[in-house]
Amino acid sequence: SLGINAVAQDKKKIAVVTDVGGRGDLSFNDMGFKGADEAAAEFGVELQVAQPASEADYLPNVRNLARTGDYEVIIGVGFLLTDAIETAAKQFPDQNFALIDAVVDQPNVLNFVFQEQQSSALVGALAAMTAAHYDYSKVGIVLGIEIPPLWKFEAGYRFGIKWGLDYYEKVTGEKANVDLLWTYTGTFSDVAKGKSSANAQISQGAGLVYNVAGPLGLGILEAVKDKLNQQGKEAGPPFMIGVDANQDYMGNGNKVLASGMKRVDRASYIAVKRAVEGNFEGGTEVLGLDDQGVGMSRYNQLVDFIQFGLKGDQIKEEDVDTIKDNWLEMREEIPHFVWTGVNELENLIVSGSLTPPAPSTEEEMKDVRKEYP
Amino acid sequence: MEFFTSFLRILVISLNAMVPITLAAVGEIIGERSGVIDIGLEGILLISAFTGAVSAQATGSPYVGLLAGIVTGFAIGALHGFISVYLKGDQVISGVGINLFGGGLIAFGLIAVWQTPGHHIVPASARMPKIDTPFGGISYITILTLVIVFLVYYLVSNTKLGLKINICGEHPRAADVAGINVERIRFFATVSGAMLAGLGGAFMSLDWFGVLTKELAAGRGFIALATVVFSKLNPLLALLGGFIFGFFDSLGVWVSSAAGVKKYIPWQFILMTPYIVTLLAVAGAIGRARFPDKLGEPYQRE
Amino acid sequence: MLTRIYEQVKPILNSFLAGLIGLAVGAIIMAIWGYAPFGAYDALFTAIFGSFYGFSSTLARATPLILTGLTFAIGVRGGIFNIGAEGQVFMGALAAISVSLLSLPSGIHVLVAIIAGAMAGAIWSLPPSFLKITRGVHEVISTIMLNWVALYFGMYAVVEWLGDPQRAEKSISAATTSRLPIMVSGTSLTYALFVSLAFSLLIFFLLWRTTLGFELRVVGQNPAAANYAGIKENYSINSTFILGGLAAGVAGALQIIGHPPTYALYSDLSTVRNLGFDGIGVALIGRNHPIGVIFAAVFFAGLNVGARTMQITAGVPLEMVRIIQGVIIIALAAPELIELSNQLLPAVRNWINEVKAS
Amino acid sequence: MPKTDTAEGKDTGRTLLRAEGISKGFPGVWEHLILNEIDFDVKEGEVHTLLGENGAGKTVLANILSGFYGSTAGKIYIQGEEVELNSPQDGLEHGVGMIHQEVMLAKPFTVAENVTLGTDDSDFSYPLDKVESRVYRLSQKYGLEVDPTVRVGDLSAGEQQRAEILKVLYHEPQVLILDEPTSLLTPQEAQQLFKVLRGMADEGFGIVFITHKMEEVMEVSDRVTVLKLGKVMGETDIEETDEEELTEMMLDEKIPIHLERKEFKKQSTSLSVEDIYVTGPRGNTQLNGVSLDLHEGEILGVAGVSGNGQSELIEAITGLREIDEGSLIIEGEDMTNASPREIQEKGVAHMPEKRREIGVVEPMTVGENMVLRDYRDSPFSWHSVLNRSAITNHAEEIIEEFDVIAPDIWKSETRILSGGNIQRMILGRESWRDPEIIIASHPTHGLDRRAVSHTWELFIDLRDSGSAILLVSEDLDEVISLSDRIAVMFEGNVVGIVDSDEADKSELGMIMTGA
Ligand SMILES: Nc1ncnc2c1ncn2[C@@H]1O[C@H](COP(=O)(O)OP(=O)(O)OP(=O)(O)O)[C@@H](O)[C@H]1O
Ligand SMILES: Nc1ncnc2c1ncn2[C@@H]1O[C@H](COP(=O)(O)OP(=O)(O)OP(=O)(O)O)[C@@H](O)[C@H]1O
Ligand SMILES: [Mg+2]
Ligand SMILES: [Mg+2]
Repeated sequence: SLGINAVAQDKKKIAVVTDVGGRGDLSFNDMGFKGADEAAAEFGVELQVAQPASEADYLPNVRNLARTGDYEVIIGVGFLLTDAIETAAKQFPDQNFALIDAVVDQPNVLNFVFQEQQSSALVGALAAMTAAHYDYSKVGIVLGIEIPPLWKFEAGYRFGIKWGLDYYEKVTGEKANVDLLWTYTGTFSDVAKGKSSANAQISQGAGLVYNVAGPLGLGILEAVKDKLNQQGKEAGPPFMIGVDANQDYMGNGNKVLASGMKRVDRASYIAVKRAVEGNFEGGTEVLGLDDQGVGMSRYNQLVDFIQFGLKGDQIKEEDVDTIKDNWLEMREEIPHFVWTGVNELENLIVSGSLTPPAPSTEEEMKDVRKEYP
Repeated sequence: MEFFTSFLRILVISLNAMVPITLAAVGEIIGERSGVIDIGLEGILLISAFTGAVSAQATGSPYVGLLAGIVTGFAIGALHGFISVYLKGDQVISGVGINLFGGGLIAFGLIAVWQTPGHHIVPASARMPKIDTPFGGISYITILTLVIVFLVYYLVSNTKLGLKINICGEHPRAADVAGINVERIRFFATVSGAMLAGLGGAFMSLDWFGVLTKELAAGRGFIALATVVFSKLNPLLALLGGFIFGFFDSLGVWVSSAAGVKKYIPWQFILMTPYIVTLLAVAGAIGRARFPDKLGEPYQRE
Repeated sequence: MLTRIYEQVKPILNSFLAGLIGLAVGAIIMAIWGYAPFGAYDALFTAIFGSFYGFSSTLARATPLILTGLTFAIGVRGGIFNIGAEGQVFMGALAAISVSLLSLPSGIHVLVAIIAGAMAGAIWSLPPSFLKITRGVHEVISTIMLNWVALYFGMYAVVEWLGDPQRAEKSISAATTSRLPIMVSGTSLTYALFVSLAFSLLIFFLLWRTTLGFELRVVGQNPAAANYAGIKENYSINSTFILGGLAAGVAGALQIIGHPPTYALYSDLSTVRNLGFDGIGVALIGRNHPIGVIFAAVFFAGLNVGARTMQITAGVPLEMVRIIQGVIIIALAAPELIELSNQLLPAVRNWINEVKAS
Repeated sequence: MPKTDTAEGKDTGRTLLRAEGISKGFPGVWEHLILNEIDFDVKEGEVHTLLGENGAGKTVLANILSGFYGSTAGKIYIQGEEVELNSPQDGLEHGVGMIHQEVMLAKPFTVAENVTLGTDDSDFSYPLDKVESRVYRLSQKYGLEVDPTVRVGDLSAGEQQRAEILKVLYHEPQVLILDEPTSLLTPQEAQQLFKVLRGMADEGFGIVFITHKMEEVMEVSDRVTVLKLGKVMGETDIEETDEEELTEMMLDEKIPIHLERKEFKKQSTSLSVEDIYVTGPRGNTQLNGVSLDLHEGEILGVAGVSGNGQSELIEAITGLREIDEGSLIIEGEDMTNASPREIQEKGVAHMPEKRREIGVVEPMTVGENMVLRDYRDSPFSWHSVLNRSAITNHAEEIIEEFDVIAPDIWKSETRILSGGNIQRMILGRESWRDPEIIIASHPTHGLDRRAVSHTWELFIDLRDSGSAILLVSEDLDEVISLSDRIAVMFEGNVVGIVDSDEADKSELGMIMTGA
């Protein structure tokens, strides 16, 4: 036995198991935690977080929690936990599990997958039009390690850029030449690589850089700040584009133009809610633009995530108003038609008349790269 | 022209990338010249990045943070020096332990202090200002590093103290009979070397990245060790080595960002280049390094 | 007589004392940040020794560490500071996955996978060996650099060559015929453990019962004497590298074919990362002896395994154990810890008395 | 500088340094004392020689007097005042300087740099030119010719020695201790050194001169103290004693040298060295066209002042050193630059001079060291697997036959064996096969009398049964009593070969010094 829980528990418990990126990545894992945390507060349950030090800890972490039988639901944040959840789900058929970003076909596992290509398409279109507006010749994307979930981001972004440029031409009558710079850094942890990649992209003419590498965004933001410093400016362009969470508040609110959000927090909230209310069932939920599972960041989420930033000690209370003002001002600067365009693209996708590519194999990804260079 | 400005930009990036490696390597050179090897550089970089960030944030002053990094280097250097110089312990083992300890402490500290297991952004008020150039910001620490390199070079090749350090590594008995306190010199060299590594660590969190992550050092401490071998214990060559590595590291990322290149060379292979170039440089140009005769051996009079 | 016994058990006492120092420093650090050290250690040790499940997990974790510990230990015996296990493990793992593409009967498939891993590890140990022998390039440089090259190469191979068509965050999983079965159901302990143990014994035999091992140790201890004894130094250096590479390669293979649930490499190679570096610590705690390495690996792994529970029950971040492991190794560096403490203790006692008196 | 009050005369000189009841033991290792209640003093203007065999404790005493070692018991007085010397620095500050047996100069640095090291200028000033000119002036004054701007590694042994003396003189000591300063010098250099020492004594220095060579004692001393196994055997003015008395004090007993041997008849040549040239690490010639033949059933002694190429010759013959020119023929086969293993396989045994450094692997067990060069062969290994019981038997035999004192074959590290026991072990290991050829370097160095005669008998037996033995030794008595012929080396060459029946010590000495 684990030699714990000798005391009778009056409070129900839930658990979040993160992947090796761990909490504090300001995106994926933090979002999983955020949703569970909010749900825990709302439903009066106790939240336990288990972090791994390495891949070898995934299964043991899940198993250790499941063995106690104390948890209403155990949420695995990230596809890296797929096999761990699957194995544990078979071993503990009475335990509820939720899995984010991957699918395990077990009756006691509720899976959540996201249509990241959709949100990426939106920020891609935004990036392309903004770049064209400010006369930049490039937009950039910095990615972590080359894995299929990242392909969806990359593909959606490429698709969005193309759509955005077409739209720009339609509205302004000018043909804009905006090319894509893309970098796989091979890491989700070496912030320096985020910075040097973004530095390289900005120097080569990129006006916006999309962060698809979790914490490397911190490095990207640094590169943006460096460039702004040089130009003696406070606010972008160049801009960073955030990912997963709403990262708009970072950099004082005027350096991250928007974030391609992926609401992992909603997924974990849903999982907890169902487990606590007793209507938990295995299956797969696909979250997309239509149900706000993904999307481009807007003002109300900014406010929400400022709280998150405060909690994580990333920003100070006294800066909150400045951040909000800066953010509004930053967005005002962008011509109205750009936002209209993004909204139009969103409607097209939601209605199903446009489908950004979501490659799942190397081959498919190659085709996407060919089609949207 | 385009090429030229790109080049200058890469250069500016490389100047940052060079700093922690060079500082750690030059510090190590002082220690190794005196006969003490410290392979715990990675650990020192990590711990001082952490203590530097904590102190800078607590006081709101990056300078206090840098000082804290240096003091951390001092403390760890003193521990390592005490074990290897006074207790005549095994220098390699101690260094390995320091690396492990450092990796644990920063990860633990992130959670303990900021409740974030992954990463912490150092607030702007606690970060070092930069010198702006059209090609990117240059850190004051970069300039300080250059100064330190030349000072250390001067120290080891042109001063009495340098001579003492060298002879303690080469022939400690000779130093001893000449009336030099071998243990004190070795301890001093170890500690001051570790202080430089400490500065390098604080530089990473307070200046270069402005961020603390548990893998912040990302192997730079080990690269510094390789640079020491590359340099044959010459601080100027260590600077060159640190720069070469920083340059190819930055260039690799740069090139892999350029459109088109990836069609021909996968990014993974581009990212290998700094390591391969360093290896080839050592194998082709540098060859066998000569270390002080008594490097790694504790000195015992009787 | 008593003194002789004392001399015999002194290394063990020293290691034990180092362990205590590690735990004490860990406790202090925990206390500083407001964690409860005793609760943490209670959870830690109950998790390691309190149950069959816990101990099985420990052995599972120890399995690859034994081998990477051996790589470093063999290096020390042969006079090489070989920190290349990290990269060699990657290569071994890749090779073991590659042979999953073949279809073979199960027993043979396992064997083929292990051999392929071993070969790959050994091959990756050749460049440092070659560079050292021909160009005098210090192995610290070459192994560090090649670790990185192997890392990026592995990332490439996992995506481009060995990618799982359904789940490209990882490579294809080892073919079921090439997997080592689970030994204790409900745990991750597989028969891989026996491969590790057998390999340790093999290395023990090789080092102390064969002429090759004899030569290797002579060269490691005293190259000049080796030359006098007619031993070919370069041959021996090369053997040292290769043996170490074999061990690390097998570790990589076992981490694929004997490591549930995934039996595959993630594309960031997290399945196998840090095993090589942890092996250095394991070797040092095990005093670079193949049998010592086994116990050290179990100890090292035990701390890691216990930490998982400590995190959940005592709320102490699991990184705490790295701190403890680090302090233990630092303490091991100080020779004659026991004697040192004997000398220090009276001093401390005197000091306390003085303080009291004043 | 010491006072040069020549009027006072040396016998009435003030006592500069006095040691009373000095005892010394080393922690852990030693149950007996290395020095036992030693009294010793040195006066202004005299050369006081410390005489004793290897291991008598001369160096340890000197180290204590100079502050390098601490003593377990005893007191040291300088100029009548009791002092505590905790470091060489203390010694120098009280005017005691020591020239050590091993070279205490860092080779990659110049003479002046080595000297500067000990001066108390600030750590950052670097008054090299000042030091250089001062060293130069000192060298002129005492006739110690050395260029202060040259790297120590590029100096000859004699020059290094002079540099050492200058380094110490720089501190203006009153007492100068020289530990076997002549061992690396050519006779001429030694003569020159004696002149310098006498001159310095006349100037008022107190000089402690350490040696185990009788001729030197008679030549240079005013007073002599004889040490044996850590005890003072006697102290006397040189005028009141003679060589014979001193020898008796120094040694246990007179060694009877009557070795029965078969008559030597020239048989086939086992080994021949033809016009060999060997270059040292800095391009200096170390062997300069050496030729010699070694025959079956012969002991060929090689005599010479150390540093004249004996070590290099042995290393060239055993494959440990590259031969630039010339050839090495073993049993009729050209073995020039063959590997040590190939040479060993031709039946050449080697008892090396540096026994701890290359003769054994100290951290390995006694058993393993017993087969260090034989482990490849049956019965010690079979298809690459070591046969422990065969090795155990073999080791036990050698231990038995050669009186090796070793606690345990498989548990004891060889490092804990005493020097003499290590040598016995090597003798046993290298001789058990009755090898065709034996290359022996200082085989009895550090052995006690009984072991010496045992070794000598062994060598004669081996010779009588047909082995060819090349014997290098500094001990002329040994060379003369064992050898059939004696080759004398000087400056990297064989300058003469004498039949041992016709050889006498003084004649050999003449040849050794190039006369
Ligand atoms: N540091 C030490 N630790 C242990 N034993 C030592 C140490 N130094 C010397 N000895 C031992 O003390 C004894 C006296 O040694 P010492 O060097 O004084 O001899 P010596 O008279 O100078 O002989 P030699 O003529 O060979 O120089 C020897 O048995 C030696 O092995
Ligand atoms: N490091 C050690 N640990 C344990 N015992 C040791 C160690 N070094 C020496 N001894 C033991 O101490 C004793 C004295 O050694 P030492 O070298 O002085 O012998 P010795 O008197 O010089 O004899 P020999 O004439 O054979 O050289 C020996 O019995 C040796 O085994
Ligand atoms: Mg001596
Ligand atoms: Mg002896």
